Amino acid sequence: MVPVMYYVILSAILFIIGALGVLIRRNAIVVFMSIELMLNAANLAFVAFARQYAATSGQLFVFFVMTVAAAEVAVGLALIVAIFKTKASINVDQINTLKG
Amino acid sequence: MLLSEATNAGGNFSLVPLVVFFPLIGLLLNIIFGGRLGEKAIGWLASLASGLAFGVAVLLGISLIGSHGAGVTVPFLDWITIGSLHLQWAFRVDTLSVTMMLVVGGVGTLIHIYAIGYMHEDVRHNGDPGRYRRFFVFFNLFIAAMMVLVSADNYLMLFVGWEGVGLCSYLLIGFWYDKGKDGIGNAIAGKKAFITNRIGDFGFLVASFLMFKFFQPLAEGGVFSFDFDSVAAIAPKVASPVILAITLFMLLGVAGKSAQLPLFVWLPDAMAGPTPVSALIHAATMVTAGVYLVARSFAIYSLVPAAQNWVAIVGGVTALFAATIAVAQFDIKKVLAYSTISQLGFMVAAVGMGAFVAGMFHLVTHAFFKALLFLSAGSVIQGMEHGHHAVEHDPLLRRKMKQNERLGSTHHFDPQDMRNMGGLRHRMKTTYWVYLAGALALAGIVPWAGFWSKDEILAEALHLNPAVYWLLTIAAFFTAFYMGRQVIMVFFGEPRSEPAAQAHENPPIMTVPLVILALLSTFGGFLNLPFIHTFTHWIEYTIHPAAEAAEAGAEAAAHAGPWYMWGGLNLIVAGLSTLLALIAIALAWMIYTRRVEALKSLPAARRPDDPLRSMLGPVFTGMEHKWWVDELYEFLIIKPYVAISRFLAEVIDWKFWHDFFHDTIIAGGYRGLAWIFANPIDLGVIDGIANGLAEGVRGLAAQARRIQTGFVRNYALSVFVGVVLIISYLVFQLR
Amino acid sequence: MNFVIYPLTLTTFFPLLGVLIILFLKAEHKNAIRWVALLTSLVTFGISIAVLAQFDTANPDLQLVARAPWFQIANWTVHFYMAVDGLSILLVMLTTFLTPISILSTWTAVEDRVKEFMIFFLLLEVGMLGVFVAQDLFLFYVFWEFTLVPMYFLIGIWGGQRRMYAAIKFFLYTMAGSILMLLAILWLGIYQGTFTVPDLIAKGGIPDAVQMVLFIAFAAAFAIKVPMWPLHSWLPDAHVEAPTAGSVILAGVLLKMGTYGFLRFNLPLFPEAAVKAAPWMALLATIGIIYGAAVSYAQKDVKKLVAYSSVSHLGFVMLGLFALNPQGIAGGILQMVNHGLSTGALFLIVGMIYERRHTRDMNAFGGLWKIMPIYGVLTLIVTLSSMGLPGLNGFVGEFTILLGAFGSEHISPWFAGISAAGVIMAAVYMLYMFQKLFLGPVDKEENQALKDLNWREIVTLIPLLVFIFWIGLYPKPFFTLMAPSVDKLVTIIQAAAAGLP
Amino acid sequence: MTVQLILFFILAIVAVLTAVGMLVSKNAVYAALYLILNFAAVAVFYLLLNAPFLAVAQVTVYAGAIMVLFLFVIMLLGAEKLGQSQVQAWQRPLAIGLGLILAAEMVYILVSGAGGLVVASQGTTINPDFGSPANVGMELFTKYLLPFEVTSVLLLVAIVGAIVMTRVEKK
Repeated sequence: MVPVMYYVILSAILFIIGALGVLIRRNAIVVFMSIELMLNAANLAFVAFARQYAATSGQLFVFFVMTVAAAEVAVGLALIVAIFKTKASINVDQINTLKG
Repeated sequence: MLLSEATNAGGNFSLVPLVVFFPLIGLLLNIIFGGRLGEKAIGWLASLASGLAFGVAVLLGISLIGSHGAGVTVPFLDWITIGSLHLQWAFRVDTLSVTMMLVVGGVGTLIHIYAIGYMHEDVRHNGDPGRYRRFFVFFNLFIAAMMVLVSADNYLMLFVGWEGVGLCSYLLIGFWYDKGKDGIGNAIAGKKAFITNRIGDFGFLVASFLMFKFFQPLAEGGVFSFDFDSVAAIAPKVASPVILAITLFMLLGVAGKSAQLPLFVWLPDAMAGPTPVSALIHAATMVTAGVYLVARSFAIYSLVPAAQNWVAIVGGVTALFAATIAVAQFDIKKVLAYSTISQLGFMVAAVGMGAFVAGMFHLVTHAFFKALLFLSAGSVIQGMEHGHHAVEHDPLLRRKMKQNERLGSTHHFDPQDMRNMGGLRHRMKTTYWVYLAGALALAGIVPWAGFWSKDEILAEALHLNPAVYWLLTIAAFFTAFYMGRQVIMVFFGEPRSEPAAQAHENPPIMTVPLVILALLSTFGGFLNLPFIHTFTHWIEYTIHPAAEAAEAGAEAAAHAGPWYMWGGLNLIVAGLSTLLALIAIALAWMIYTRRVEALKSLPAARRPDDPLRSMLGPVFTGMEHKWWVDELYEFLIIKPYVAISRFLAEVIDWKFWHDFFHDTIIAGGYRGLAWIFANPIDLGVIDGIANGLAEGVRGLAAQARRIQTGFVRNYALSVFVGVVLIISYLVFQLR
Repeated sequence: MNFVIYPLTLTTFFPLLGVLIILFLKAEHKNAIRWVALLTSLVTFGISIAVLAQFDTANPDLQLVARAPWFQIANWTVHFYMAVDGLSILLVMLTTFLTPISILSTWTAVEDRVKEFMIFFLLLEVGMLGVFVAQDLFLFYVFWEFTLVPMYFLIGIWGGQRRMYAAIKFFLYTMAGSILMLLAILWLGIYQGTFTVPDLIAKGGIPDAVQMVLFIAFAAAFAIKVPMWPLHSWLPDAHVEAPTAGSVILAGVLLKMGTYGFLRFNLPLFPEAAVKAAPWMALLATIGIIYGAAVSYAQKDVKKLVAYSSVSHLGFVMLGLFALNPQGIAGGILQMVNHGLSTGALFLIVGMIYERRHTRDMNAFGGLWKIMPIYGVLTLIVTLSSMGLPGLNGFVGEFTILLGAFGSEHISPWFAGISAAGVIMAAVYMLYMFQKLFLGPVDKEENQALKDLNWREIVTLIPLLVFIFWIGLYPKPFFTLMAPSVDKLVTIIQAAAAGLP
Repeated sequence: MTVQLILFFILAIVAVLTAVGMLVSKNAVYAALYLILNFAAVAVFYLLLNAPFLAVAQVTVYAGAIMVLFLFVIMLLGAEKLGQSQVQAWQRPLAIGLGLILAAEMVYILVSGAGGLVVASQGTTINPDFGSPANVGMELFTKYLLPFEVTSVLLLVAIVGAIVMTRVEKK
């Protein structure tokens, strides 16, 4: 039996790597993938705790997170495609239309 | 037998609403179908409606005889009921009201029939045949309103009829509303009649308010209904100053409706209406409503001798005053109009003195002979118009007329001016004879109707109020004089104008009613012969309490009086008045035949149009101008009223209140205040603060804006920094 | 809503249905819009007849109650409270009766922005009905102010030359009075703890001095609306500039809101103050009667003449109300209806000739009777009704008012006596108007070819004439409707008067 | 050291390494492939944690569907590599520093058990069928029926949104 603590630490490490990916990478697609990684990290923690407390709800939450992730990917990628069409680039450093 | 008679009588009494409804149905039929009916049908329909009303009145009269004069009240419908006020549409059937119904219905029907012929010509002379139907609608409306007036059981329903007849009078005076002086003269005459009547109505209204205020608390059950019986019953319990006030205010109403001083001015102008109107409304029926009202109110008038005095004096003075004016009029209808005012003065004086029967008697006979006079005057006028018409269409005669034109520059021929007439007795024989009958009746020559009734008034006056007796006697003298003058000017001598020479008699539809009226004028006096006193007994069924009080002396005298009392007839009075009348007629004959002959020698320019003018000088001018009463009223009332209302409307209300106060003071002041707030205060102080604040914020914002790089990663980083910081805080916190 | 239980709510808000339908119609479909508006108002009238059928004439209290708490501010509950009694039922009927007639009168007169016109008109009906059925001061105030808005636009958009001036003056004038009333309403709510009228009457016990202040505050709003002399200055402007239908409703109903306010609020809520103020109110009313009549006579514009005659007529109403006895108050209520009918009809008549000649100067006319006989006859009847000819409606109202005022214990009979002279003056200006328009020769070329009334115009006038005759000849049903409520009101006042020194 | 523990450590190393690989690989395609590996490792963790249904879902939805979509988009846009245009060079070190601080904090919290976050070393005993598809399905269609239905709407909205955004505007 693996202590749940190990899973939580792993989840944290993965989450931080994902966050760094969001902050460091300039490729919008990779930024997206990093977000997916962060979601996975969270999912892992959910499942671990579900196992710990024998609560099915934790697993169901993961299920819902997956759906949300799927929806997010669909919309997000569509956005990236649309942006690429107008800007011919997916470098987030070249997109600053929101500049005040 | 008795029972069946009673029920039969009761059944007849309940017919009384029909006296109102028959004319109403007639006018409605004429309004709805009149457009499709011919002229004759319209006229006969209207006459039939009026005739049926007369028939009902006759039935009622017979029933009254059957019930020995006991009157009844026939309730019809509730009218106004609020708290202690309970007004009904209820009809009064007693000898007084039925007398009036008979007069209104009878004379009214005759005049309707006459009008079928008269209006046929009239609407053509005036060039608007479309008005024929309207005339008969108004005429029927008048009969209906007059019937409401005389059959009412309470003061307010009477008032409905009272104003209703006023309305018809207004409409019919203004019947030729596009004729008269400046095209508007007739309309103005109508308005004058209505408004003058309204002044009288004001008196009537105030009298009814007083009645309600003081009678209602004493009424049975606290509910007051204005009906004649309860007023008569309560009146003795009310303080006499109140009764005096009520009667005097009512007198104002009487003066308005019956054209007494000071409100008589409308009646002469009312002659602008077609002649049948003058006959029916302004001679026979409507104007006698005031007399009827006083007779109706005998119970309250008998309580206050002071009021009776006032009424009698008003009547007496009016009688004399109007008689003087009648002497100097040239319009054939104006003479009759002033004569009517004068005769109404006789009646008012009579009922004022308490001689209700005499007053009512004179009312009835006057209705006959004055209607007759007016209608035959109408016949004369129409004869003249025929003549004028003939002249217009004959160039030869036309030239002749121009040469003979006595009155010089009158471009418009006036068929009513007696100066244009003369010698008509040959050309219009029937009219001449009936006119003569009417004139003799009016002048009070035995045995024509006027003699009996006028004499009765004079006899009563001598007994009750000698001052009024003398006024009336002198008035009677004038009456005979101006009637003599009129008959001579119209029918005797030579024709003074070409139309008069060409005039011709009217068709039978006009002359037959004239003949009937002439017979009534001749024999109507026999209603109340000495010893028999049919009419007195008839009326006394209704006015008995007062009549007993007032005529006790006369009655006693009739049976056991001195030698000159002959069956209730005062021979001295009768003799004196007849003598005066004969003298007056003789005088008129002297002046208007002999004197005119004598004046013929003068050149036309200096020849006076009336021999009296040279004899009386300024007095004649005064009489001719109606003693300038119209001008006086114009100066005293109308001009100030117009000026005041202009002043109020234009200066006070508009210039001051609307323009100055509201627009300048309020709106302008507000605008000024707003300017002060807007410019120095708002721009200077408040804007300064606000703008300064805005500048500062803008500077700060310019700095802050630089944080917004637009790069997503920067934003994400700041979120991340926040996360780290929060967790750091948690770490330190949790330790 | 269950109609059997809440017929008043349905009556009041039914015109909104018409508004909704009109909103969905295209502005170009003018006739469709007109028909929808007309039918809506006719159905509203039908519903109000059903209300009348359910009305119990023997009951002096409020009936057909629709009452529910609306909202709460601190401790005070504002109720949605609608009900009628004898004081208001006739005015509700008058409103629903005059609205379709007014709409019919605009058929050809309003060609511009028909859609908006009809919407405002129906909204106005909602507001007016609300004023007459609201029994909660707050609700009443809401409706009271609400009526201003559609009327403001009716005058301001479809009015004559100086319409903006008139509209703004109308709005501001009325608003100014309302503010004082609002303060008084708040005072009542705070110190009496309720806004509903019956509760306020039942509670009573307002100190005399305060009562007088509240009385004046309410009176300010109502007197401007009536309008009582000398606060009448907005009236001629508003009337002259308003479109015909607006004038009809303004004279027929909106002015009655003022007199109704006195009747519903000032008299029962502040009876002691009412008794004390009665002579002063009667004085103003009497001045108004005489002044209005005199000023009318000097007008050249027909519409202005009729407008000033309203000042005179409503003076009669006020005189009747402050006679504080059954005859006066019942007469006053009936006279409100009468004035609505005859002045409404007069404005319609003026509108008809204005539509033909585009002038209202009386000197431009003359002899119209010859050219337009039907028009002449109908006008004559209305004129006579307005000047109080017995047998027509005006007389019944004026007579009972004057009778009441003369017999009143609270005001001097002199007021009634002098006011009775107003009857003479009414004849003067009314006959003058009639003569100027209809009598005399036809001396103006433009008038020769005028067309007589068409069927639609006759139909707009006939219903009014029916009631003019009905009330004049048999007013009993009308008095029966109001009698118990009037008696109740008089009892309240007499109890208060008995308590005064 | 149980077998499970050994397996955990091996998988943990794989997971961390693939995550780092995704972070550092220049080519987006490589990054995607690393991520697939990572997801697969996580799927195995799910199996270890008695969540077979989720494990399968992880493989089909994430590794299968979503990552294929990523690869597809990368290929479609031809954007696997980006030029060297470091606009904000200061961002990278700052981010790495912050990441390390965060990691340290987490470790500190978890290890010290600060704030009562006590993670029991031993799990509670569980049913043999815990996490079975049947069990999860029962839960999903009874207790979480409404959220489940809402997710369907969410997906529909996402589909519509995606279509609208990528749709070619017709002139």
